[in-house]
This record gives sequence, C-alpha cells and structure tokens, in this order.
Amino acid sequence: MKFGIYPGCSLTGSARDYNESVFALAEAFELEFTQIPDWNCCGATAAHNLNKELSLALPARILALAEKNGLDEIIVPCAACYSRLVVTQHELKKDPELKNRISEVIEMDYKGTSRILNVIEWIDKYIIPQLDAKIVNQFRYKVACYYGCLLVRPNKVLNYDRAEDPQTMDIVMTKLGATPIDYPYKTECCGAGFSISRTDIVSKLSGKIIEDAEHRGADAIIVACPMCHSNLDMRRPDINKYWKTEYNIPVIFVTQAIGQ
Amino acid sequence: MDNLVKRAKELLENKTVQVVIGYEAGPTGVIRPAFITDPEKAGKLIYNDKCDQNLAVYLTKKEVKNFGKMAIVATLPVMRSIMMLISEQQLFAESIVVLGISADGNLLDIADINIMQGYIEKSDLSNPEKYKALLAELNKLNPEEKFAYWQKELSKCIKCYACRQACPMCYCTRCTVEVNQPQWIPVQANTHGNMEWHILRAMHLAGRCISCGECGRACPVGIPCHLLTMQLTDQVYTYFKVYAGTSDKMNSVLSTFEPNDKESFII
Amino acid sequence: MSDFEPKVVAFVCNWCTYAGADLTGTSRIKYASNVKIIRFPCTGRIDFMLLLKAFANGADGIIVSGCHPNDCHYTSGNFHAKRRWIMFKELMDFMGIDMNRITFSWVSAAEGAKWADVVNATVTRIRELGPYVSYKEMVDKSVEEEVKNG
Amino acid sequence: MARIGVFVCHCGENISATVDCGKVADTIGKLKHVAYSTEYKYMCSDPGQTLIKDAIREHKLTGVVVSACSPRMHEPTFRKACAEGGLNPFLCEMANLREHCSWVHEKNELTTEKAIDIIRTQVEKVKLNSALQPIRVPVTKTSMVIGGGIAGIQAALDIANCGHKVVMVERSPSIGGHMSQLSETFPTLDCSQCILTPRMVEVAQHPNITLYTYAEVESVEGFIGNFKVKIRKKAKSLDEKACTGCGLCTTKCPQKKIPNEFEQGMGMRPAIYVPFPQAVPNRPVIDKEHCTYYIKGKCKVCEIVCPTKAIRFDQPDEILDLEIGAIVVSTGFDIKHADFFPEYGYGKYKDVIDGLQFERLASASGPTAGAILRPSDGQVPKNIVFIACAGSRDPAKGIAYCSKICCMYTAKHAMLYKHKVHEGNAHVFYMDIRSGGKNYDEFVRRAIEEDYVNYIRGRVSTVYERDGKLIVKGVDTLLGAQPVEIVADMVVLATAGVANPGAEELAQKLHVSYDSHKFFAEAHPKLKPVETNTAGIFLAGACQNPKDIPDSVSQASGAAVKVAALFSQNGLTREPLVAFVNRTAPPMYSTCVGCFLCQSVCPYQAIEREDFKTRDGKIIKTVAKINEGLCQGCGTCVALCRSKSIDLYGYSNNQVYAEVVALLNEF
Repeated sequence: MKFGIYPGCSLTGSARDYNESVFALAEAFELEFTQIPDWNCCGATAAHNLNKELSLALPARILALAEKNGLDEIIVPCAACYSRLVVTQHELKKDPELKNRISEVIEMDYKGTSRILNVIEWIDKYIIPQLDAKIVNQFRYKVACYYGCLLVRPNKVLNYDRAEDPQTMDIVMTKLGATPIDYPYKTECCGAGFSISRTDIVSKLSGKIIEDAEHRGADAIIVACPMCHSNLDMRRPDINKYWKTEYNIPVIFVTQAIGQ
Repeated sequence: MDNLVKRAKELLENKTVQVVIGYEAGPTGVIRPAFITDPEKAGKLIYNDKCDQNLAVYLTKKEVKNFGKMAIVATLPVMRSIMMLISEQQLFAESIVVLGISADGNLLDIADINIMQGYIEKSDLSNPEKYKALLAELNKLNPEEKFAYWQKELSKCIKCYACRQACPMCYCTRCTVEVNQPQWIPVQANTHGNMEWHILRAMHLAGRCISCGECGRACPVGIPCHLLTMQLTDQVYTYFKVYAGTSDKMNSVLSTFEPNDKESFII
Repeated sequence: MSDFEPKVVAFVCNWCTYAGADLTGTSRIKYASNVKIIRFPCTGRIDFMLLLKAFANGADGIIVSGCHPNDCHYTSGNFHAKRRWIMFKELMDFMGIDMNRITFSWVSAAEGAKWADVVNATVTRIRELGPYVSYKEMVDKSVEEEVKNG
Repeated sequence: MARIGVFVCHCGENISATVDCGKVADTIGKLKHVAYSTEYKYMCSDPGQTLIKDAIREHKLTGVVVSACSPRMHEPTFRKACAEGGLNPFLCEMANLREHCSWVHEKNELTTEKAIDIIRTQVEKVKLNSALQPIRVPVTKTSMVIGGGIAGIQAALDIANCGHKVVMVERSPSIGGHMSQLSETFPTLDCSQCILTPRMVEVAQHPNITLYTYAEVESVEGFIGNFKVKIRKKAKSLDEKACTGCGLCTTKCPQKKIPNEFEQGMGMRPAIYVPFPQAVPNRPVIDKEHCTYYIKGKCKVCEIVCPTKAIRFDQPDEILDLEIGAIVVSTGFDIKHADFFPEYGYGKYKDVIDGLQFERLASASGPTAGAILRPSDGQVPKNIVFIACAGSRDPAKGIAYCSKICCMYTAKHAMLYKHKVHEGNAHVFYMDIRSGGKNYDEFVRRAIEEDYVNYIRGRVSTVYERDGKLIVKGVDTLLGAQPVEIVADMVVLATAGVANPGAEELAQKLHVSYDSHKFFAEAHPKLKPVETNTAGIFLAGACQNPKDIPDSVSQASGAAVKVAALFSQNGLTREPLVAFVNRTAPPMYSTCVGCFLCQSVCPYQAIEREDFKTRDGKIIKTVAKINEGLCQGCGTCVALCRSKSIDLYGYSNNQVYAEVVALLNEF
C-alpha cells in the first residue's frame, strides 16, 4: 500500500515534531509514504475568505498531482489542510461545471478519485490493527482529547465523526491504553488564526481549554492539529500570564502518543 | 464447449430438467435453436460467437413449458431476460436451470438467482458496442432528418410482427395490435400505421428492454427497430439510473416513480 | 400562413387542470378558442397513443396537463404520468416527431390564469410553427398507399 | 341504434351572450344519431329538468348530452334528472359550454363552432357510455381502534356510544398511553390521572368495547367495510379470568430490578407486574425477557403465592381473526431518547433528563411521590434549566418540524417546579414560544410573570458536568447574543416528538402512507385531516404528528364520526366509475397476461390476483382483478396495461378514442 502524504506548511515549520512523529510511526509500522511532489499551499486560512476559485484551485492542484502520481490515499496530518482538501473535493464533485473550470485553472486533469484521510482515520485504519504486535509502552495516562474545530467541521461535508462531542480520537486513545476524560472543551475555539495578531484572545480562549483539562486531572492534552498545538503549547507563557496561572500540562500530537 | 454438453447431459440424465434450450448447427450449418430432451442428443449443443439469438423468448412459450423444467443456455442478454420474466411473474426461478455463458464463451456456474444477479451486476449493461455508433449518428441528425430517416425505414415494414415474436419481453397473449375496439393500430401496413406500431412497441419496452437486439435481427426487411428500444434504454439510465434485468425483483420504470424524478419540459 | 388557425387538443385531468380551466371561465379570463379539452380522471389515465391519434387526426398542437407533483387527487397518478412523458418525449425526439407541438404542464385548480397563459403560449407557438405538415403528409400518403394496395 | 338527446342551455345569458345557441342546437340536431336537440334558458331549473325527463320518454333517448356549465358543477343534477326520466344516470354526459367556451372567448363564429365541436365530442362519447349500477359494498359494523392512549380511548368511546362495536388493541399491558404518565396538564394544571382514569374504566366496562391489551395487529387485509384483521394476543402467562388482581405475585417476585417503562426508567418493577396502580385492566403480565423462570427454568414464586392459581407459564400467544369495517389508528408518538444529544450530555449525566421523566418526577404517583429530586443524589435541585426545541426545528438533527407540545409543557414544568421548590430558580432556553391555543399564551405569561421563570431566548450549545454541577452554556439573543452560562443542578430537555417505533411497519400492514419522519399521512392536509389514503382507515392523535391532548381528543372524535357515518348505512354506495380487467372464454379467461405491473402503479392496492384452476385445483392462469371496493377510478393502470386488458368505466379506451377522433374531424 502506497500512501501519499501532504505535509502542508506547518509540518515543515512550527509542527516539525508532528511531521517527524508521523514519519516515525510510518516507519515503525512499515507503511510507505510518498510526499506529493511539487505540492503547494492549501490556501488555509485566507484563500476561502478572498477568492472562492483560488481557494478551490489550490487544493485541487494538490489532489490532481496526487492522482497523477497514482496515490489513491493521501494522509493529511494538518487539520486545516485536511479540511481544505475535503471541502474542495466535495465542492467539485457537486458541480461538474466548476470542476471543469478549476481543471482549466490548474492546467491539470482533476478527477477527484483520491481518498483523503486525516491522521485519526489513518491511525485507526492502518496503525491500530498492528498495534498489539508492535506496541512497546502502553500510553497509560488520563488524557483530554482536543479535536479543535477543523477536524470535524463542516460536518455535512466531512461526514466524519460528529460535530458535537466527537469520539474517534477518544476511541483511538483508549486503544492505546489511555483513559480519556469527559471533556466538554473538545471542540471549543482555541483562538486559531489569532495566534499571531491577537495573542490576548488566544490566551483567553486556549486558557479555558487548558484549565478544564487540568481541573479534571488530565495528564496530557492530545491534539491532531498544528494550529491547536501552537496555541495551546507555544502560547503557554502568554496564557499563564493572562490568567495568572502556572499550567504545565503537556500538549502532544496523537502520533507522538503512540510513539511514546 | 464440452463442459456445456456434459452439464446438459447430466441435467437430463438425472432428470433435473426435461428440456435443455440451446443452440445447434442445422443441416446447412446455420445456427438454430435446439430443444434437447434426450440426454444422448446433448452432444448436438454448441456454443460459438454466432449463437446470438435471445433464447429466453422460448421460456414463455407453452410448447416449451409443456416439457417441464427447463435448462437454458444463457448469455448475458438471456440472463437479463430471465430476470425480467421472473420480475414480471411470467417465469418462476425454480422452474429453470441457467447454463450461463460468459462474455468469452465459457460455461459459468450459475447455481441460483443470486449468483446470476451478481454476474449481471458485474457486467456492462449499456447497449452493445456495435449499436452505439449508429445510435450516436442518429442522435446527431436534426429533427427533420430523423423524421425522414424513420419514415423511410418504417415504410418498409410489412407488419409481420417478427420483432414482436422474437422479443422475450413481448410475451402478451394478446397484443395491442390485435385490439379492434378501438383499432389502436391500423391493420394495414402503411408508413403511418407502421410508425404507430413501432412507437407503441418501443414505449411498451421502455425500462424493460435488455438490449439484446433480437428485434432488429428478426426483421426480414432490415428495419433497425432495435435502435428505438435501445435509445430508450439509454434514456432510462440517464434519467432513472437503472438498467433492466438486473434483479428478479425489478421495479419496472414505468410502473414506479420517485417523487423527485427530474425533467425539464413540464411547465 | 397568417390566417392559419391551429387545432389544439388538450388532455387534462379532472381534478386540477379541468377545474383550473373552469376557474379561468369563472374569472372571465379570455384565451384562444383553438383549444378543445378532453377530460380524463387523472393524467395517469392518458395513454400516449392518444397523443399520436390526435396528430393523426389533424391536430397541430397538443396540451397535456394535470395536477402539480404531490397534488394528485389519486396521490401518484401524475408521478407515473411524468415518467411516461419523459420516455415518450425522448422517443419522439429520437424519431424526429416535433415535441415543440406538445405542451406538458401542471395547472392546479387554483391556476385559472396559468391555464389561459398555457393555452395562449401554445397557440402562439403553434401558429408560428404552422400546420404540422410533415406528419399530415405522412398520414395522407399512408392513406394513398392503402388505397393503392387495396 | 343510438338516440341521443342534446340540451343546450343559455344559462341566462352566460352562454348565449357569446354562443349562438340556436345555431348550435340546429347544427347538432342534424347529426346522425341525434334524435332530439333543443335549447333552453336554464336547463338546471325545474322546467329545464322536466324538459329533459319528458324528452327521454317521448323520444326514447338512449343518451343525453346536457350542454351547459362544467360537469364539476351540475353533473350530479342532470344525472339525477335522467334517472328520474327513466334513463340510466351514467348515460348522461355534459358538454362544458360555459366555463370552457362562452366565458373565455369573444362572441364570434369560432366560439359558436367550438361549442358545436365540444357537444359533438360528447355525443360521440355518450354513444359509447354503458348503463352502470352503483357499486354496493357491504359494511361490517365493527371498528378497530389501534392504540389505547387518550385519542384511542376517545374514539372508541364515541363510536361505542353511537351503538357500534369497537375492538381496541393496545400493545402494552394497560391502556392510558402517554397521558397516564403525565403529572398535570396545561393550561389548567388539573391532574392528568384524575381526568383520564374514569375514561379508561369506561372503556373497560363499555358493553360495545372489546379490549385486547398486550396485543398487536398482525396483519390487515381487505378494504373499507370489509377488513380482515389478525391480532396477536401476546401471552400474559396468566389466566385473566382466574386472576383477581390482588397483586400478591407482584410483591413476591424476587426479580425486582427491572427499569420501569412507565416511570421512564426512573423506578424499578418486578418481572410480573402491573404497569401502574390505575392500570386498565388491572391484571399483571409476566415480562418473559426478565422473568427468572423463563431465563433459568426455575423460580415460579408467583405461581406458588397466587391464591387463585392463575399463573400459566406455558400459555402460548393467541391469534384472533376479526372482521372489521373501519379502523382508527391512534398509536401515538414517542420522544427522542439518549445519544441524540451528545452535546447536552443526555444519557451521560444522570441529571439531564427528558420531559417525560420530569412528568414522572412531578407526578404524585411517581418514583419520588411528586417531589422534584435529582436522580443522581436525590437532592432538591436549586437551579434547573429547561431546554425547549431539543431536536425539534433542527434540520441538523434531521427534524425540521416543530413538535408543537414542548413550549407548553416546558412552561408547565417550570411552573410545577416553582410551585414545589419555592426558593429554586427555573430557566428556560427557547427559540420562539409557540403558545397558540385557548388560554395557552396566558399560561406561558403566568409562568413568566407570576412564577418568575427566567425565559432566555437562545439556544444551548453544550451542557457539561463539572464538580458535580451541570454547566449550561448558551446564548441570550435578546441581549445581543450575549453568552450565558448557568450552573445548574438539573437539566430537562424538551426532546422532539417522533413517530412510535414500529409505526412504519404498521403503516405498511395497513397500506397507509407515512411521511419521511414515519408519521402517518392524512389523505389531504386541509380537507381530509382525519382520513388516510386508504378508505376506511382513519387517524387520531399524535401518530399523525405531535399533538396535545385537546387536539388529539378533537381529532379522535372526528375519526369516530367518520366511522359512525360509515356504519350508519347497511352498505356503501360507490360511483361505478372504476377499472375492470376483461374476462374472456376459456382457455384464455382474460387477455391479461399476469405481469402485475399494474399492481405497483395502483395507489389503492385495488389490484388483486385471481387464479383460474382446473377441477383438481391446478392453477391454469393467474390474472389481475380489480377490487371495486378499493378502486377510485384514476385509470393509471389502464394507460399502463400493454395488452389493453384493463379498462375504465366512464373513461373507456373506446370513449376517449372516440372523443379524440370526434374533436378533430367533422362528419
């Protein structure tokens, strides 16, 4: 089985740890990846606010490249990239005329045949079945599974898990030996794109997410999105300053939890 | 086709069936239908790419049914005809054994209707390749040209009704053309009446035609009347996404509906 | 062709379009007198052969009209009719029989004005198309053929 | 030889103003087979009708065409007149000269010509009309009411009080339905049990009502007036005649930890049980799924303690065959349960409950004897949140409709809470308050103004537990979409009303349509709200859509009247304009070839199978047959039938063909 992987910008930058853990997992579980050659920006988060065709053309080009290289399944670890790619596939499937127009724009034939997996789906499908044979250390911790907004929304398009109180990451973590806590902040906003421009908002919102996890006695917050990670983790000093707290609960990627 | 002969012989010997409907070579080498009732004569059965008659037409004939349980050499169109006949309650699944023939001419193991359904579903159910070109060509004509074409073709019709007799789906014991109160279709052969007849036939086969092309082959004056039903087969698929003869519980297209059936011409 | 008065036959269902046409009357909305109505219980009752018979007997245009989808007095007759007309139209188009001469419409018992519009639009269109010469010629020729062949 | 009479009406000047009636009558009079043609000012007047009656006798007419207004207006009038004149009424047709000609065209030659064409067409048609007799269908004067909730009870009592027999079939061990679970009812706050139980007893004691509880409809065949129904009486493991209802068995049953359905799982019951103290009939049943004897093969404590030896462990289910003339479906509704609201923690947190559970908490006969106590720890909740529209009007949840009763019962719940917990705070999140109904809005205002219930217009995004409290996060849209967070002790969800489980299956058994939410469909949304598309089957109550008690009861009485009207005569008379499948001499029997495609086009399941058999019973041929009792005469099967074996009286192939020919040809 040959997968395509679309890393996107985060995984080559601020979320290098995510990237490395995904590849480490793949190696350990003997799953071969091919990085989509000549990949480009997925358009998140600005493109779909500015220009609809651009916001579809960018992901369409990525998908067309994957098709061209015979990659039937693409894993997209970044939740924002995942959302853009799936939304594009959905929009172009719905509207053949638009599909033709976009095909012209990207100067490539786009068919929409690739299956797009987020990291949880990928783990569930390919890692979990081999888990018993390969696992060295069970991840025996109380965890708060934080999904963020993009992994499960828009629910009608993604058709993945449920928008309110999603369960897939909790199930995966349970299989890894962890005990997910009852966590109402699973899909609350972390501040997302305000990461750079309004750190005060990020501090306020992310602070609440961390506070509840700490309060419920979680040992770690598990994420599957580089943006969530950077807001909850990288902005921790700002958060602690804002709330006058000293939170130190670790935020780790779901892939890191397996490799631990 | 040793397998076919062996299987037919077996079926007759152990009295699973009383007749095997298949193909044989006539004295002049012309392929013709064979009705084998004696296991010793099973050797006469042949199958090659000239065996293109849709034998399913015999399944509803009293003379054949009187033999008892029937086995039938069945290419894809025959299998699909069988599905239609069962759906329309003209045939019982338990009264036939299907000696399926694959596209490359080999004997298939069709143990029951479900297996046959599986085989049909895997097959290409659109109109046969060889007719597609002519259909496409006709569709390109403008309305006047189309009308002229069909007038010319249908003027040849002699109302022999061979197209009807050859079609497995035309199993009615009394056809509309035999109704004279009112006289729906003129008795005489003339262009207008012929056209009405062929429209009637095509409409009656809408959603039921399994694209075997037998009507066209049967026509002694060479009217491509199979194109009429095949055109509708295409349209049925375009509009309703179904092909006839894919299950023994087919809902006929014209006797069912979906509330959101799409059309664009009703104002 | 200016004095050509087309003959138009309307096949309508009793519960919606016939009643709608009654309402056109009670509302005193005027429309072309070329159209004559045949009443059926339901569009589901309308045999496609009757449309052909109308052309054969000299109609230049036809209107087929019934209840809007979901409004059928018999709950589903019009849905069956709709499928029938889809197939019929496709076959006619394939054979080059002029479907511009047939108007299919849904006219409810409340749409008296729509009925007048449907009739007027159809009559205007048929007037432009002229008499259905090609079909008439075929029919006439066929009669001759018959006479010739005895 | 046909002798047709044509009567041209002037309709005052309505027709004659644009149509030259004299010319019309003259021209028509010259047609072959027209024996008499005349004109008159008002054909529908008494003298006009007399004119027709006299002409029928005088000219020995075999058919009549009244050329006047729309047949939709006066066809019955003139058919009656013809019958009085001695002509079969179905030999009369109308030519619509007014609505379809004189009123819509200008006065000119063409209009008069069109009038002639219209009449000519009807003359040709009427020549082919057949003398028909009205269809008489016998009626079995016993009705069946399916479902013994308040709607079923009302319908049964109304029908029974009209003097007709009623069979009531109830799935559970007692009648009473959801109403018996309710604490108090809006807008009067009178006790539900107090007004319902007398009705339940009346049903049990009414000489015209036969009650089958713990029974289900197995199958329904036949048609209006003549249904054949099979009912499965599930084994109660009890000899009902021997049982005195003393209840000793229920107290001694060792299996006591079964969630009580009547208490919405908030109480426990034994395996042999009476659903609630006021149950009718007040006899226990054994729940075989939980009974130790049925599971493990030993116990039989109930059998040992029973003073009248009424327990029957080996009792089989019983199938009853009934002849029924009309059916009232009143199977009620259900509410959405757990897992539907993960965001509200329903099913996850004990103190998030639904409206019916709250009813039981508030009920004097409920698990807490009427005290509002939270299920988790039995404490009195100081802060309670009610969430209206939990699922309803929420297309994302698949339910776009309004459940109608929730606004009112939520107000009632909040009020009941405030009456019982004076120091407590009640909050209601709502989208809109829909309180249309007599004294309904006043009731809601009372909750707000007199009982100080805090109404917050906005939706709740999530409910979660933290430190033993329920955090309700919502929004107040009247305060500029201000986020609201309430720390509550208990949350009550007004979950959407949905169709009962099994509704779809029952609808299919009854051949009744249902909507995409599995609610039963009425025959017409405005004018036939009680009828279904199957003649003789009527709807009452919330099985059609969520309804409150007054609406259910009104509809039940409406359904009862429909049944009583049907039973008021000895048979049904129907217009004979129905389809028929031809019959010919053997060995053909019919030109029908038995493809039965007509069966799937028929909206009324009116097409049956008829077998022709040899003397020794071997089937020669199976052909279609129309059930005249069910056929409504749409004719869809006629147009579909390829062999033209089906035809329709009144609109036969011959007639419509003749109309087309006549309309287009002058002869």
